[in-house]
Amino acid sequence: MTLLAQSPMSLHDTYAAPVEHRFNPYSENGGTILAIAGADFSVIAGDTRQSEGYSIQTRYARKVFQLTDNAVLATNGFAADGKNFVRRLKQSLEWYQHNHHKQMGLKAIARLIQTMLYGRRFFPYYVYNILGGIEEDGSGAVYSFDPVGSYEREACRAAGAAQALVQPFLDNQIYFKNQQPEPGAEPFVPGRLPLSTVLGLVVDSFTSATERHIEVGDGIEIFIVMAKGRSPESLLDEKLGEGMTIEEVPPVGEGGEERTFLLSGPLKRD
Amino acid sequence: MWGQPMSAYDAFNAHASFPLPMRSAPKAQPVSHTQQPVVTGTSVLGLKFKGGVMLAADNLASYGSLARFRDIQRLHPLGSHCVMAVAGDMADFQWLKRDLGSILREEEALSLTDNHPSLSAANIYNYLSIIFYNRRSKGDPVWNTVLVGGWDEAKKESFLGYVDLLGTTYSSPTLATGYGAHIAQPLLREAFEAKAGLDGKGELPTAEEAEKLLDDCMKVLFYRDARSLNKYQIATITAEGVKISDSKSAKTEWGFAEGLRGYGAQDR
Amino acid sequence: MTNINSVDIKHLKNGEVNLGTSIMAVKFEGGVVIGADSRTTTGAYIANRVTDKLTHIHDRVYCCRSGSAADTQAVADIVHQHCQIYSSLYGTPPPVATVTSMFEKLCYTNKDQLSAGIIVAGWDAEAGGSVYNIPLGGGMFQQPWAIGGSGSTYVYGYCDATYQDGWNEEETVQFVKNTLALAMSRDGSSGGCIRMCVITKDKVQRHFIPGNELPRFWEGKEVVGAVAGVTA
Amino acid sequence: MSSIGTGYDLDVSTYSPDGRLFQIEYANKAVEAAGVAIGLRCSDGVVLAVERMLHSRLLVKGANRRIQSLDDHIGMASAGLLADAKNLGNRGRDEVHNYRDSYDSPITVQILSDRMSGYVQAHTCYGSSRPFGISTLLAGVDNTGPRLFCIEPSGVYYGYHGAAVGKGKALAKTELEKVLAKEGGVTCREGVMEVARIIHLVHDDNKDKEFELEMTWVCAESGGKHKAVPEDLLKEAEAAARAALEEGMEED
Amino acid sequence: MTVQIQPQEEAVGFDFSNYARNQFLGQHMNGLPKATSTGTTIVGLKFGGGDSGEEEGVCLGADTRATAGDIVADKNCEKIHYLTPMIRCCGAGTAADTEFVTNLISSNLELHALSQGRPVRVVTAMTMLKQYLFRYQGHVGAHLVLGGVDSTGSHLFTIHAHGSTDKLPYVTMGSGSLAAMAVFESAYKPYLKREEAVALVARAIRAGIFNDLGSGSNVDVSIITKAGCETLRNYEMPNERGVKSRNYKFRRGTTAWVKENIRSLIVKEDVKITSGAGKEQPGIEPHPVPVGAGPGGEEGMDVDS
Amino acid sequence: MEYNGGSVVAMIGKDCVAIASDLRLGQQSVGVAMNFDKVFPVNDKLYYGLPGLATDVYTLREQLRFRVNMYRMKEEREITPKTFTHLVSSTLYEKRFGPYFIEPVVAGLPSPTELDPHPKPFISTMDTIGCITTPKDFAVAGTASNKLFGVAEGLWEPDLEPEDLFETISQTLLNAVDRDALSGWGAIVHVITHDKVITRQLRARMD
Repeated sequence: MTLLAQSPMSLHDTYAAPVEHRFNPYSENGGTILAIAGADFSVIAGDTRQSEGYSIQTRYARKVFQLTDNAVLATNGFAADGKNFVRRLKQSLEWYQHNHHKQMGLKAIARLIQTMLYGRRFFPYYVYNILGGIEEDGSGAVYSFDPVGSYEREACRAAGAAQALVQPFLDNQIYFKNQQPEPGAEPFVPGRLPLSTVLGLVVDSFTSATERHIEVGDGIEIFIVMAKGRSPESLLDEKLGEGMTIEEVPPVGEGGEERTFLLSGPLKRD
Repeated sequence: MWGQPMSAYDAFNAHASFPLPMRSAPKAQPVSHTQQPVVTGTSVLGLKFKGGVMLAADNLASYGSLARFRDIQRLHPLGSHCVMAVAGDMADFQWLKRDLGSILREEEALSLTDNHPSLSAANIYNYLSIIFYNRRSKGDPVWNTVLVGGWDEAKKESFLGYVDLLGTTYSSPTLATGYGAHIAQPLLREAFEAKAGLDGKGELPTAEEAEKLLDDCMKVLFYRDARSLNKYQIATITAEGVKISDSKSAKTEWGFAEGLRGYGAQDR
Repeated sequence: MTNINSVDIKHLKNGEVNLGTSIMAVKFEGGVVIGADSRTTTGAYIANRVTDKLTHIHDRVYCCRSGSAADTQAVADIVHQHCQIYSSLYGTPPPVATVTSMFEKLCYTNKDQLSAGIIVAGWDAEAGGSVYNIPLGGGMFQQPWAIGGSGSTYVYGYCDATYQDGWNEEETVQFVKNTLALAMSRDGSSGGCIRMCVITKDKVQRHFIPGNELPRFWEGKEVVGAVAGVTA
Repeated sequence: MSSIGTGYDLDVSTYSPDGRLFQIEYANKAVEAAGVAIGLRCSDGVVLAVERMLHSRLLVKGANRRIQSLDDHIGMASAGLLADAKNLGNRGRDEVHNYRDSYDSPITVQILSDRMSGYVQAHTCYGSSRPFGISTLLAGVDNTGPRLFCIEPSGVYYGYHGAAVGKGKALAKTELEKVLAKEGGVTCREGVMEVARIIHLVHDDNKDKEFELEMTWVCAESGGKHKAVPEDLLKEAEAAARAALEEGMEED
Repeated sequence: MTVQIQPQEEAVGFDFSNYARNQFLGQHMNGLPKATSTGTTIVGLKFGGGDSGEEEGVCLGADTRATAGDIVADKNCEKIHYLTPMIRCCGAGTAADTEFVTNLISSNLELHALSQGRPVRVVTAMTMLKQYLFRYQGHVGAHLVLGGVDSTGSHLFTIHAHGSTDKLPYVTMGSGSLAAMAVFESAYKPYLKREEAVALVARAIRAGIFNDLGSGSNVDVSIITKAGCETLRNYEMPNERGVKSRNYKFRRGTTAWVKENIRSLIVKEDVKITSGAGKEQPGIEPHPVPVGAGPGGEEGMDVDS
Repeated sequence: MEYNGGSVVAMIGKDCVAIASDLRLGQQSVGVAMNFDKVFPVNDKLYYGLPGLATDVYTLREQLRFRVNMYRMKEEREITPKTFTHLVSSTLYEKRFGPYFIEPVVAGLPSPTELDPHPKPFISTMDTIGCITTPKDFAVAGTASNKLFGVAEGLWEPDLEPEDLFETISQTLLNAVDRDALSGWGAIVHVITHDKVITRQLRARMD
């Protein structure tokens, strides 16, 4: 008789070639980001968990960064690349301000990001970027990028670990995809939802992603950039969710025109 | 004016001391770098407490599974208010010590004439993260994971940061590398959150509590990590400066196992 | 430097539990002393820090296991069963040599699928105390003393230099204890506490040395601390 | 200066017929015009001091220091062109770094002096370069004990028990000799008092502007590191120096 | 002497018929589909006896998250499996394997108990499990914590997928085992009281839930003593989802559809009152009986017809 | 799984369940057919969907039809959703080391019995080797499963009436498959209530 009933071992190749210890310069640190544009505001959000494998590295690592008074960048993917990319980008923006005595416009920042990303075409920054802010014409805008710099202006975008979970939900709730308009309703224009609706959707997107994606959770940070002239009253009056706090982010430049707010709150920690 | 036979610099370059030697020039064949660490240290831990921060590391440098050097200090003071705790390749650790030492010495030397503030833990941490990220981008990583702990006298608050061979960085009130991230971190977080609350805004653990917690974690790591040693040190960084303890051992418990027999039905 | 461990890690199946191990058996006048550390690892994680690697096979026969935990347990269980059959069929306890041959047969015929290094030791009426070593390939070697497992590579020199014929029980126990402590302090895959067992005609006596009471040898210099910003 | 106008002083690579390098001598003049710098090798360490002229009332107090650190345990004081001193200091720190990089141990004051003097000398060999307009005191405590060296503009360097360069160095040297004549030498604390006194003594109140006394030391009290002399000790030394001066005047 | 090795051949077995095909497909697509795994924290702890003054017993614990890759496949699954009335088994690893292995062994134990006429021992369950798993050389990916009480006392084992077992007073398994073990190593004492044991087990599971991404949701606990087994399903629920900020009920008619087919399940039969076969009755409409309704009716619906 | 593409979702409502699938049959990235229904009835109030490798869809469907019919003949009663789930599960686990590339979804309304006069609506799903999950809200499977999880987690609300459930499951499926290259090309929804089964073919993007 034999020791083993059958030998599935011979089927599986357990004695594969010796493990080669090649240095892998990339890692994947989980988390999710999204941004939604409104008529005169833009909302950019990210969770605060940074993980590797099955471990939570930290429950609070920022993924969303204020660049100028009217631009906020969310970055996701390999955290070290993200941090260094943002650092380089901020340096460029500072040089621009010194050279031109004004902050770079949103559109120009978007192109700058593309250039910087494509510059590393053959050793890419492993980061997914979403840029949100106010255009020079005062409208809210969202630009999304792939790791090597392909970009596009959109009304909303999700990226990161739970992109697959969040994006179709936003398609449905922001673009009203697959929904028949109510009889006699106005024709639908994307990117015109009221702020309260958008904030509700952002929070629900993240709580849903937290439920179903293991790498999403711990905390949420929502940046809201408001065009000049828009009153923040509606935001400050907003009934915040449980544990949510809101604060105004001080301007990078001289300020006084666009205003940026940071809404932060807890997410599940399991 | 006739041509100079050699430049002023070359003339006095008997021991090629200047300019400082750079990394090897590009070669015909691809440069191969260290592809794995050799003599290694296992996990290190860090924890913020009321008035400072503590780091812990054992004294072992392993060579594969061989416990090769059992008297290695892996906590390294950097200036008066900063310590780094290093896991991973010990050769790279020694290089780091030299490199940071020269930076600090240079800063120290200049501080007499320029009277500028010395490097803070945050400065050193940032410097390390840039070194690590740049080296990983060259495909020649520094095979270390480093915790930097420090006290910022200006802000009156403690500093604790993590950086690894990929240049990945993060901060948290409790940190641990390697097996420590799996074994010690749950205990550290649990105890920290119990005291300071989930948001960490409450009262931080006291120095005594912090040290006891680290002792406990080092004990558990010794129980469960096959590359660890029950001989470790704790560094405490407060406003007063840096204090690195003598090596000590945790009290371990084995008595419950005396009556255990076999792995199944055996009872003899 | 091809092999740090005597047990080749690649030989183990992925994720398998490994008895990194230092094991030992020494013969003396009237019996044998067997001993082992208590560490079981998966990778560098210690899955069990108080393992009992001294496995009862029959009244006066034990084995020390090293290699894959699953393989050695399966083999030991099977031999244990055969020994029970043997003793009930023939009315006498199986001699150590017979038990060893059962181990040898299993280990040799299945050597491609097993990673098991086993030391069999015990006492029987014909031979008195005897020690057999069955290393990885399934060979069988009778020895006055045997060491095995990954930790053993670090203490061959010590054993060669120290071992003498004609020791009594107490001296033999001391030798086993010291050897294992030395192996455990150098081999990361060995550690925990020391379990020993003295097998003679009259008794099977267990000895247990807890991890905090192991014999201590040179462990490197004391590391002293420093205060306030000393850049060494 | 009989040589002026002979044409042999136009560049440093030309000797005069009597074997002199006028440019180097001119450099020495630059040194002599500067505030005095004094180094004293004591039994347990070294002390450096400079008389820092305040050529304008608008200058920030305590700034524009003339003593630099080269390594943890080595300091450098100079008399002459401050800009040249800064350059030489940078070179010194590079040498220190280079030495430690190669040998992983701190450089000795002797070796550093040798390397720096080579650099200074190299600036005396080419027509295109100007010799350093400074005399430099290098002081430190290394594994051979307290050491003090002085590098001249020509690149030559000597070891000293006490050294003074700059304006009034002659008087300072005489005073130093008296101090060093003491049986068993002086300790650093005593040295600080003495050197402060000498600087005040040398300073010509009538001719010169106001000055600040700048002092550093390397001794057990500074942890074997090159550090500024503690504030209180410096004040004490200055007070004592002034008192001694008054006393001296009365005697006169 | 022929050494008989295998106690028995298992009558049932797996069907490898698709194996070669799947390997081929796997090479031509991006890998084979991943099975649901229970990333999992599972633990076991012996308590009672000694100076505790309480009956000795075993306490088992598990989280309730099942994952498929990085997606949570089940937020509240049960990982403490029934083996016999006095034996429970926590499973980690490939979810289907733990489920089926414990089911199979549970059946065999039941048969064993019937044939022996007495409750089975925990070691019997352990031996059956380890022999089964050893036979499949780790390919049946079940990592188990086995605990129970029998005539010889309380017992606790771990069984690894390759078939090795450990006997210990406190054990953990799964991806969160390190976190849970850290809790045990720092707080375990022999002879805990039942209440303390349950609290410690819950704390160990929480360590897994909050530190290991493979574990999550709720804490399940089982306590087995001579008196019987008490299972506390969802003993702690530290991760309930809050209320959503918006309601997502759609207006009816939001979705456009092109074809509809309503199959009524109400079998109607109108009884037509006649005074004679086939005679028309004034005022009564004839109703056809629906075709294809009910069991055995028309199979499927052809949407294209 | 990725060879032919396709996705299925099931949801629980108030005294009703719904199950829906896309209609695409592909050969990797190439679409082949747009009438490949993946949802089949077992009996009046029990449906199941088989997203996965098309050849296994047929094989498994036939095998299940055989086994359900055998069950029906032996037991002389209709199979309940729960029993059917276990039947599917063990059928899959038989091929543990050479699995069918199918992740079945089951949705059914159990009929009232004496023991259980008010049975709850039942849905379940399995992985390729038969690990059962029985959610209280929704079950998803197929190439768009991640997307379905995300949308369903956002859109699903408790206690939806059949018509509302139809809207929710339809919106969930349509928006999820629109973001999946391997699913789509039409969709079909079955809403099962106690007195009728509403089957609707949806208007959907055909790209």
